[in-house]
Amino acid sequence: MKIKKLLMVVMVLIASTAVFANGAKESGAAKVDADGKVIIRVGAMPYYLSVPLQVIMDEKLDNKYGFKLEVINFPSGGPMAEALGAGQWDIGPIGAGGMIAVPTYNAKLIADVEATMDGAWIVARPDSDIVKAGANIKALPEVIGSAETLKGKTILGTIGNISHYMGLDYINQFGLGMKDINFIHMETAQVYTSFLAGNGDVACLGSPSAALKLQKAGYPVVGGLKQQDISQQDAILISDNFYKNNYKDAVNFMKAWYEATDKLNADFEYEVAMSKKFYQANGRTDFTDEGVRQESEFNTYVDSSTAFDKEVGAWMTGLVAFMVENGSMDKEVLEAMKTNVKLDVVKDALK
Amino acid sequence: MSDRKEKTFWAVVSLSLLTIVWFFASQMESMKTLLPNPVDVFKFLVAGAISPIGQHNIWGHILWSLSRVFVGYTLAAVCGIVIGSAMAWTKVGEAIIKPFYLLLRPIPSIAWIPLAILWFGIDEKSKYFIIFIGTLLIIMTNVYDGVRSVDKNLLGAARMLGAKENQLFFKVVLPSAVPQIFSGLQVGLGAAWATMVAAEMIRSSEGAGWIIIMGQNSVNMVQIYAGIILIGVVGLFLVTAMRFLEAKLCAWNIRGK
Amino acid sequence: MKRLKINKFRVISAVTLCVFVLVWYLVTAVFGLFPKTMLPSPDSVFFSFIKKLTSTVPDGGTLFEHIFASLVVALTGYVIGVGVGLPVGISMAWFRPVDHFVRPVFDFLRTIPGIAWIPIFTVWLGIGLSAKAAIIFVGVFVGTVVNVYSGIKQTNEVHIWVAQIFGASKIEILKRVAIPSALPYIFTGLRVSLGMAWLGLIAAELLAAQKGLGYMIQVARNFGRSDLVIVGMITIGIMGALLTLALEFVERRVVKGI
Amino acid sequence: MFLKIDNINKTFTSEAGNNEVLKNVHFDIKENEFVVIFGPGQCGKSTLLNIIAGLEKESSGNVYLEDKKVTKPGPDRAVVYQNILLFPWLTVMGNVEFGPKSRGIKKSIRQKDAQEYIDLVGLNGFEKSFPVKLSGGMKQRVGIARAYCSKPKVMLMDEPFGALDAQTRYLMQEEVVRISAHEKRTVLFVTNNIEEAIYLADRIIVMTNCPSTIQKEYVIDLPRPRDYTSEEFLRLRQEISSIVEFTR
Repeated sequence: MKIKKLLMVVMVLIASTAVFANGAKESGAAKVDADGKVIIRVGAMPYYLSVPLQVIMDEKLDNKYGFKLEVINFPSGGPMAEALGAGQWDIGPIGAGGMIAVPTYNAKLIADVEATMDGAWIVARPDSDIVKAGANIKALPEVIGSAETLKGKTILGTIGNISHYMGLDYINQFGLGMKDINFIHMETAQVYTSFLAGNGDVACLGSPSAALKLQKAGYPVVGGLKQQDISQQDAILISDNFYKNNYKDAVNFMKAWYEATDKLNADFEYEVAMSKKFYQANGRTDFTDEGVRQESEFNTYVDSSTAFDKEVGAWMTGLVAFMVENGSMDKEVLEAMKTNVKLDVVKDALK
Repeated sequence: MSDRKEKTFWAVVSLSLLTIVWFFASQMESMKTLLPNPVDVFKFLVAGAISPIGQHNIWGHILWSLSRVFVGYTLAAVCGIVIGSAMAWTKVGEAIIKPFYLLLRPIPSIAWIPLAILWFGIDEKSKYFIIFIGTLLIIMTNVYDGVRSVDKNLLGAARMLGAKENQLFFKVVLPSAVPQIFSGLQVGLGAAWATMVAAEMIRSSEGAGWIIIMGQNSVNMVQIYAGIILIGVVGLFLVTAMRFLEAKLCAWNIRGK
Repeated sequence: MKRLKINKFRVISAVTLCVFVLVWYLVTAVFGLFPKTMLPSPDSVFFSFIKKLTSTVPDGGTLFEHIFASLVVALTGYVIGVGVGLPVGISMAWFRPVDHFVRPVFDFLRTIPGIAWIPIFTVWLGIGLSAKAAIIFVGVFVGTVVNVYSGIKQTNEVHIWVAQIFGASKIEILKRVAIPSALPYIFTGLRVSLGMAWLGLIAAELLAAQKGLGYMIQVARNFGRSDLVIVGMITIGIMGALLTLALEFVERRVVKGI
Repeated sequence: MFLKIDNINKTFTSEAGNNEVLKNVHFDIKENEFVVIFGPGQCGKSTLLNIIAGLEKESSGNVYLEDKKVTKPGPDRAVVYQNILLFPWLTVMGNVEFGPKSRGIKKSIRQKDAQEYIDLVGLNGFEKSFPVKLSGGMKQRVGIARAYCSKPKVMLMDEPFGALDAQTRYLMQEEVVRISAHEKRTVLFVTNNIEEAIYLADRIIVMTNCPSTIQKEYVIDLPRPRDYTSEEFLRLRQEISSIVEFTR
């Protein structure tokens, strides 16, 4: 009887360690492919911020700069940040989801993606009193609504991503806080379906394509990152492990990245064509020609000439500071933001 | 044979009746936004059968989903039977496994998504894990009940005929638990197929669940309904195939259909 | 001798749990095989569990508020699901025409998971309690109908013949013979459906939420707080087990004779 | 002495109180003797049989088979139950060869053996069918064939025909006489049917009601095959039933 019991306990021990061990993070330097080129796993999302990757692939810039590009696609920032924590990709452009990757997974922020970015908007119902209240903030003429009309209203958004930041900044403009309104959390796609189906008074939309569609469907834009002068700047993050072990390859990647952004900024039609090609290849069925053209008009990439115009990572740090103040993240996180913004990779890339 | 013919006849009658009701409902003004026209949905499905939605046509999507269900399900079936019987047959096994079982049983498989990503990454492995963990607990329950409800007299008869203690499990307990195990496999398969949609919420660029999620991203109600019908039809097919298999393998069972 | 035996197995269970936590602790805190975010150590999970009892970071609610909100959603869906499932299950098993028409649709809908209904229920029922309860309803309804259907079908023919000889109508036989004899199955159905109600919780809270265990896990995930994710999962596990035990307690009290 | 039942007592203890079933049961059985344990109602006979088979523990006293104490079930004592207890997932052949198979006897030998007993009980041609497809009488024949096939020293038959209809019961009684003539074996046959007892037995042990003990023994030396209507058969039947107190 004794041996049987011992056997059972040992079995449980092995089983549980096996389960944990199986998932151990792949640490160590990046893998190398057949002809000796380093494979760089680049995280991406089928949106504006990742279009330069399509240029790198088409123009074979990865071969030119001595690395092999492998694109790993994500539906949104949340899973993409988690995957960085799990060591699934090395470097890549990410949006608000990056705010947790830098402090929590010790990822490094090395560059900003866009010089100006629009498309993340807040919309309301055309006949609502919010819209009738009109613009009431001198400094922000495009921000519509008022404290009285917004108090107690239902706001749809996703806690933990850009829509949450944008939504709360919007009501802060009128001196309102989380307690004064009814913030309902759901995934981005669900925000869109629920609002269209007549639920909620205001919808905060992080994804540009959904915002564009609602605007075209006649829902007036009452706020947004650009309108509230907190224009989003997605950032290029690099995993702690890749930064330590493959610094040289990161520099090569950034060289290819800037050559791609230079080409995109230089030719508007080329940018529209590349965007459409990238979205189609990654299974998006919801974009329209006109939508992509509008998107390329609003936004411009940071390219080799404008790399150091603005303070790199300023927007991301502002976002994290907001989350700390709002009680969603702890204070030490701010510290990590300061130390993890690294400019050396870009400096070497543009030498 | 007539029973199965009768069943399919009634299935056709009632499902077509449902579609007709759906058709008239979708014409009514008030229901316009709520319900897409079934004709569009079936057109979408037919179109999807030929030209691709995203990277595959619907057969490709179904195959992708079935591949995930197949791997996760077979793993869960094997482990479920082994762990379930260990839990039911040996007192020590029960003492060790039962606490984990009671704690994990009520946890829905979607709750595992965050950990699945962190442990198994974002590709197929994490989907297999989600389907595995969801199905394992269901199969384990049935195996546990099946092994536990073996007729003690049969054990007496086997002992009387000279079977030794260690032979009893494989010679008497397991065979007599087969009907219960099979019903567990059947329910498990239904659950595995349903969990697959959760698994495809992690990150997928193909699969029946992906069609619905993509439909939701672009608020294409026709695509959402098409996805649901696809999952329902394939799910129904899987369960009936399993029932057919059971009738074949459990011919000796009094409960045979 | 009997009393000692039970304790012995309780001890083994306790030992196994401690060994598991020890292995977990060794693998995470001591050897540091896994980064904190990938697999938090048991002590960090425990401390954030204690902290979460009072603090509202990051999702704006304490653990108790989340548990309460989840219970409300799950139990509403459960009550409606059983309330509709019982009559449908009974009539499906007892009246042939109902079986012919309802069963194929039921078998078709059975394999469709709660999540797939999210977009549809959002459009039909909005984003309030009714929509979330509807997601729970789907699972509970299936669980109840399946068990009640097999319960009524198991009624012993002999009892039916005897009742027929005494001139009882089909409805009376149902009331006085079929349902009483199906009671154990009906209770199994109630127990299974309660499990299903709880299993549907996360899907329901994916539709929309301000409070709830599923919501807590989602937000924790967005903030990379895998310790809170594990706290949420363990709480769901414990609450689910408690719910089943509570129902078993009620069942023992009510089903005395059978 | 071949099989010795030495002062067996059995009391079932439960929350509802103690229920004494067997009180100092004491008798011996010679080898290859067909002994019938006869008594009214359902009290103690099956328990005694289960104790001999080793499936039940006696409260006190001992059972010796060839002077060896009996403690747990074994192939030397085969049991045929009233509710037959065939393995539903095994075919007729599978059931009959179960005993030898568990004892690791080579396939060819045990299947030849099993076939012999299947033919003996008249089920030739049904080797491949499942129990669910057989009638009550046929299932009982498989039970008997299965018991014989495990080569027991003692055949313990616990009211094997209790659940059969009258015609099949008479038929099975003749079968048992025919088989036990062919397969010389010690048999302990429990029944509450007086005609069955007289028809089958070399010796009848009559037991009292609860708590049952030995009331009387009768040696039956009528020639075989016995005739239910013969005048000697009816006299014996009258005498035995007069001494047995049937519970009103």
